[in-house]
Amino acid sequence: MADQSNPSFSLSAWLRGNWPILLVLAALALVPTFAAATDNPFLIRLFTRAVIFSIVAVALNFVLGYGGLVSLMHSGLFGVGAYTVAILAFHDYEATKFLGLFAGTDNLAISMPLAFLCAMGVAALTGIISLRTSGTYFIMITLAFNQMLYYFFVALQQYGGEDGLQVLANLHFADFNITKRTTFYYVAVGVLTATIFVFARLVQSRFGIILRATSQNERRVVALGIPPLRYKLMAFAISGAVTGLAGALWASGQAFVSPSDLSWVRAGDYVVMAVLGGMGRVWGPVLGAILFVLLEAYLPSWTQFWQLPFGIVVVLIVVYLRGGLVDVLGLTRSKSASNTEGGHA
Amino acid sequence: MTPILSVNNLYKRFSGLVATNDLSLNVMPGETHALIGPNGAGKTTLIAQLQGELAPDSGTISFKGRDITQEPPHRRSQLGMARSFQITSIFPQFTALANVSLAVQAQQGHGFKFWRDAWRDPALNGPAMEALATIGLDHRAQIVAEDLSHGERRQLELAMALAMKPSLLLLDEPMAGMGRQDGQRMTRILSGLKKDYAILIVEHDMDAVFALADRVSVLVAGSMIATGEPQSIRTDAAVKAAYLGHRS
Amino acid sequence: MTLSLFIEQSLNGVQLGVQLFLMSAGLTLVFGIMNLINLAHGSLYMAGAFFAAMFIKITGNFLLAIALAIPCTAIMGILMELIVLRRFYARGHLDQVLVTFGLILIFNDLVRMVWGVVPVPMPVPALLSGSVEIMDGVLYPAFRLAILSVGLVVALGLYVVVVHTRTGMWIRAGASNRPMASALGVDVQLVFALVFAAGAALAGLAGMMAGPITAVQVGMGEPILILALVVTVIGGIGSIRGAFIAALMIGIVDTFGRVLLPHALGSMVIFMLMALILAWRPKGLFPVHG
Amino acid sequence: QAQQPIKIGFISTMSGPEGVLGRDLSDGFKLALKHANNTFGGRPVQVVYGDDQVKPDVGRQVVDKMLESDKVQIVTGINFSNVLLAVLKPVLDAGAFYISTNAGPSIVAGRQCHPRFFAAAFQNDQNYEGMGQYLREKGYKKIYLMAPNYPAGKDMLTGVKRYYKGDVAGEVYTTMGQLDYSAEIAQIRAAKPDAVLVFYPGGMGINFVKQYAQAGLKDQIPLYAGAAVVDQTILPALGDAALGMYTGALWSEYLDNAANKRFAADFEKEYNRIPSPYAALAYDTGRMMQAAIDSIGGKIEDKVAFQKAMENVKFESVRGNFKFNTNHFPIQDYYLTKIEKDEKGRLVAKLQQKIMSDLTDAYSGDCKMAAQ
Amino acid sequence: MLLDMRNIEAGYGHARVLFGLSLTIGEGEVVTLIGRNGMGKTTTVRTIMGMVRAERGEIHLAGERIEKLPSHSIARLGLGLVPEGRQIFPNLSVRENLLMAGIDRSWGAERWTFDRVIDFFPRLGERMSNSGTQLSGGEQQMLAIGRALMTNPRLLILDEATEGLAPVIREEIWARLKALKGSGLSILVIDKELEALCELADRHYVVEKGEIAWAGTTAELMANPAIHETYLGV
Ligand SMILES: Nc1ncnc2c1ncn2[C@@H]1O[C@H](COP(=O)(O)OP(=O)(O)OP(=O)(O)O)[C@@H](O)[C@H]1O
Ligand SMILES: Nc1ncnc2c1ncn2[C@@H]1O[C@H](COP(=O)(O)OP(=O)(O)OP(=O)(O)O)[C@@H](O)[C@H]1O
Ligand SMILES: [Mg+2]
Ligand SMILES: [Mg+2]
Repeated sequence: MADQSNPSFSLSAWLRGNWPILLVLAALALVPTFAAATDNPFLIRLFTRAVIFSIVAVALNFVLGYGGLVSLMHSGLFGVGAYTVAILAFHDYEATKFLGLFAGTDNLAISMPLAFLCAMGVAALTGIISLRTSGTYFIMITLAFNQMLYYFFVALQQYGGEDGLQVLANLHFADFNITKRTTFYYVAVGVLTATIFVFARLVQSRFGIILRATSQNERRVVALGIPPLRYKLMAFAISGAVTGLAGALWASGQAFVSPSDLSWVRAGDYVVMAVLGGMGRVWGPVLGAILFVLLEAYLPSWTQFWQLPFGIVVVLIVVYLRGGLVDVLGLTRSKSASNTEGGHA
Repeated sequence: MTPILSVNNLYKRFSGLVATNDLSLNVMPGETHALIGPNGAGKTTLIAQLQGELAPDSGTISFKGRDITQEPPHRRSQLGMARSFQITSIFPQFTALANVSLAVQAQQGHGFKFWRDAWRDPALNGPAMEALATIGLDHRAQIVAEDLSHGERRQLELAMALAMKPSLLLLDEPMAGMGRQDGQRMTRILSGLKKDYAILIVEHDMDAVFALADRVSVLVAGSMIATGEPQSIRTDAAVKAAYLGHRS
Repeated sequence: MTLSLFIEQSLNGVQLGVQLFLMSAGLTLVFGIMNLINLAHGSLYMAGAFFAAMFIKITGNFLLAIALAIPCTAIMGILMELIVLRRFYARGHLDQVLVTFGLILIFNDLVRMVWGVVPVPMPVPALLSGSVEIMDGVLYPAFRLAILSVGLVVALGLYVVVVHTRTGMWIRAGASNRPMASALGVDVQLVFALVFAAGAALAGLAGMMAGPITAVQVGMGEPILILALVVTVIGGIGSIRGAFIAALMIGIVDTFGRVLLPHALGSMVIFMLMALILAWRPKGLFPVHG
Repeated sequence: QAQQPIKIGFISTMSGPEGVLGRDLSDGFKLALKHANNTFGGRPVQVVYGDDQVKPDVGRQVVDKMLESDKVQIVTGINFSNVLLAVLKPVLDAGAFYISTNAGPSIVAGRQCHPRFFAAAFQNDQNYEGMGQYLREKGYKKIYLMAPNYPAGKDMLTGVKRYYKGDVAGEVYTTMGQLDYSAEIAQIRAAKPDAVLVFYPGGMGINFVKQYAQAGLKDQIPLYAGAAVVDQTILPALGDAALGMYTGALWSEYLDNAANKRFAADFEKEYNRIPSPYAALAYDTGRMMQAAIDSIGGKIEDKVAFQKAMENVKFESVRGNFKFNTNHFPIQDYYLTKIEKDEKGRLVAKLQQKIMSDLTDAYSGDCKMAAQ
Repeated sequence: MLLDMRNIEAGYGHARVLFGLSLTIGEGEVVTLIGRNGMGKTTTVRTIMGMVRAERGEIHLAGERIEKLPSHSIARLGLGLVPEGRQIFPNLSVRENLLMAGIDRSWGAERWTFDRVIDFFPRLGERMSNSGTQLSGGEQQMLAIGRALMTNPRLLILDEATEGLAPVIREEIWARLKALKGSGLSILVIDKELEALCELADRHYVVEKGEIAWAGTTAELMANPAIHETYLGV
């Protein structure tokens, strides 16, 4: 996949420092086989959830771990993507027009890019305002925008309000039926792989470096002649767009969306996944998302008081693994190689 | 010859304190202009207004013949103005080399490149290494900036300003925190740069000031009380009393 | 809206604001001033209410119960600081968020184990159960007036301690540069532990005062935490004066927003206010330099 | 030869503030199993419990696991309509039955009714329809309605207005989970209605009723609630603030029938507390499943037979009078209760009178039940 | 002996900076640390203050072992630090920066009080309610010195304390330090103004790569130009 015209990004060099992601992706690819072997098709659904959350966590980490922007509106952006697909499908199913203007569609080849763009638009618009703040103020202003999006969708009675909206249309991607469980799972894993690769390159590009520099010392960036706002805005929009895409996948996979997908608690969960997994690596959040989803799914079946062990696991990880789960693998960026993403040192 | 930088009737007040008081100043191309004055006289405040971080209350600043009073800081840097900070301002988690590369990148002005690996880009690292070498910090290129000693960080600060290849360097106490040896070397480096750059330097190290400056201006309580050749300033009684003391 | 209704609603707004401040006071201390984001602050709030409810059941006396419950929450705070949070002052905000998120889960389940899932009773003390006629035909619950006065006292006390005492300076100095404060002879560890205990006690007190008018149940701390964070941020992190004014502002805007605006807007009004204020002043109303 | 167990997935809210609902629902259901010696139709019953955390997507995932890992045949237990709506499609698509212990959203009663969906408890509007009737009979000219802003809240108030025909002085929707109601209460005082009727389940009910009483309004303007608000899940916490309040009910522990007496007594013995309507309706659901499965000799794999058995189920309901309508929603009676203290000094909802008999829901006409 | 450091090894994380460094400061003595950038002067000072932990070696203050004590206890034993880079508390006003550090005690000499510090730096008096960040660089430096004096130390440690100060002020500070020395205060000073140091100090240590490369009295230093060339590059 490496870009031949540009020999200076070496995929093999990057992978030398990031090999565990290959194992993780390979393991993810084997899930359907394992599920079939153990006659437990639920595993595929569970991992579909983990993979979609991973995409969000990776996208969030781009602004969080590299841009220092703790966003609590990623669940809102996710919801924008999800509702875009669901509302278009709704109008297609009901054969009505959106705002009386244009017809809906059950073709994901149209609605997914739209979800991507809508989320990007919302991220960009809110970013113009929120990115003027920083630190905790940024956390809170994104929380505010998230709540506005949340109540916006709650207020849309036509689309089910608080009860949410079922996707009754048969979704398809152009001429392909991708909503079959295993196919859909591989699609999601494919999107995750592409997301990781794209962000891995982004963070090492000139653009990515400016973003990282801005998070360390914005004043100096300005003095160097770089206007930071537009870089942060671009990063936020990209992150939001990918999150919206994940939301679109979610709506197609679940065939159901509801405002609770936009709740700030879920936004907090994404942050937890990213930090838990490790923000020092582009793919670290994948580990966090998988662990999070597995704990959430299996702990409750062991004990009614499942939040207690969950909480203890989280606390222990933060206390003892400073770089998140990637720390277990000894892969926290060492100081002297901290700006190399492990590609070369 | 027209001045590269000209400041006219600049005013800046902080609640109850006039930090810049009807100040006018010219810097000629290729000139090294030193700005001295007691602590709290308003030197850093002036630099911040020139660079655009602070907005003046009134007055104008023009650079290369163009009124930049309203321009944002990044525009001024793009026009060729570079500043080094009195209180070290670097990117603590990047290596020394990466710090300087970023300055090179800013100067080249292609921030929206999303795909190329910038860490391996010789177009960035080459000039960056050069700037580090000029300052004498090349042997520490791969050290993360927060692990550098105070003096080394000061050197890095300067290397970043140089890497921007500016036409006007605003240096706020570049010698502060540098050891004697390094300070002297810095003086040599700066005098080597003199031909290519116009420099406005704020410095309390009088050896450096008198070795470098073509002209010296003295700022007291926000007002310019004297401007002139180094020699005439050194012997000015008012300046001695307000600033230099007896030893110098 | 008639004049007397307007006055009554304004009073409601102010009262809600002061109550919000009471909830935010501990957070302002620990997060605003000590710079530790403690999401489990809501858990301390919950613990305060549960302790007080328990002691009311045992002693039957509201004041006595509060006097017993405050030290209990303070001790809980100290233990939390000692065992876990102490290691996190020097860490980034994100690590703090994560660890205290874990603590929330732990505390919620512990409370569920001890007290069960059914909300527990917490009656208004008999002395304050009536209403006071504050003007012609306008009755106001006496307990709400009590909350109002406790909140004002706490606001004043906090202001004096933090802004005008040496301990206050030590807290702020320790928070901004811990090694330097230590090198000047301040036992930052001890000061912080005490401040944390005080923050916990204030959180608990807020929970106790809210108990008689709201449900004392598992998870009661989380919605409050969000409001308290909103207050702290609007006011400017670290500013007590800011937090107080922001709390009043939110109380009044929320009260009138709920009765005057269409519902879809009314539920968002606090968040719109916050977004507007931060868009206008990115560091809150009363930014603290630093 | 050992019989294959019948597998049931029981999912409701176990954690968080609403965990009390899941606890009562599952306790009631467990008591029904106990009374059935854990056998339905001669086969052992195996129940898998799950927690939806009031999040539709979590509920969805729990249900997927139950269907696909545990291979359950019946799903039940959900208390919130939005969670129910999120899981319904996968349950029914998988060929399993859904038998609701609690939520009964209107859409499933009407357009989207389904052969394998049964609402054993109620259609949401039913909780309030009787109250509308009562308020009308009582002769109130002007009432004030309040509910949280979500579809169930709207359903409830729709239910009231279907039977109450007088003036509505105010119809106020508040935010879910709202804590402070002083502003709304001041508005009520100013509007001077004859009566106030609210739908505030869970913690919101505690907040509202306490604050209403503290504002001194309780003695001036009577406060009513429909079924599923002021009950044993919050009464202990409410305390005297609730005394004297009238509330609607589809069931009361004071209903005089043998099944109910046995249930109320055994529940108190087993769990050491008075049962709530949640527990009672979940118990009823369990008993109903048992009766239906018994009648087909445990052959639940024959889905058509099981559906017919459910439609015509005969069992002794704790509600006394119970049968299914054509849309698989109940036809049942509606009662009025009053909050008083019992002989042990505990707050209870004492039965006052029957308000309506054979109450059906308003949506059955929209239901075109497809053949299976 | 007031302070006695023996064979100290210390560093940051895995990076060792000091390799068996030893030095002493006598009662009432003024001692300097000199050497090029990055050689370990500041690290030495931080180790004395307990801000960097000594991994090996001993530090004695007036006979008491202090290398394991927490910073604040060491400070309370009478060490006052003017740190490199000023380290003013930005969220405290000038007044508060001074007051927070005040320790009311005396080691024989006259006690420093808030008023005395303000007399010493009148400039600070004029900026009393400014917050730490609203000061000029030099004003911050004055504040850092004043703050250390407020602790009424018996050993004052100045790490580049004259950085960024105007020549007149520097001159005045050297004069004041001389007076303080006269009153019996011990001083450890790091500075680049060698002439001033030679006028003030009794003894000097040259730090090179974490070790003491040369030690001697002022007279010896003056008499040995080779030192300047090798270690200081003058
Ligand atoms: N943000 C501010 N608010 C209020 N006063 C300020 C602010 N910034 C600086 N000052 C004051 O303005 C005056 C000028 O400060 P400035 O930093 O320009 O001095 P300077 O000449 O650079 O001094 P030095 O040589 O000590 O660095 C000082 O007295 C300072 O206290
Ligand atoms: N916080 C730190 N983490 C890691 N290494 C550090 C740190 N601070 C300093 N160092 C390293 O320790 C060595 C000694 O630094 P130190 O600050 O003690 O030197 P110094 O003699 O005071 O120099 P200067 O004259 O520049 O202040 C340097 O190589 C520096 O890079
Ligand atoms: Mg300055
Ligand atoms: Mg140093």
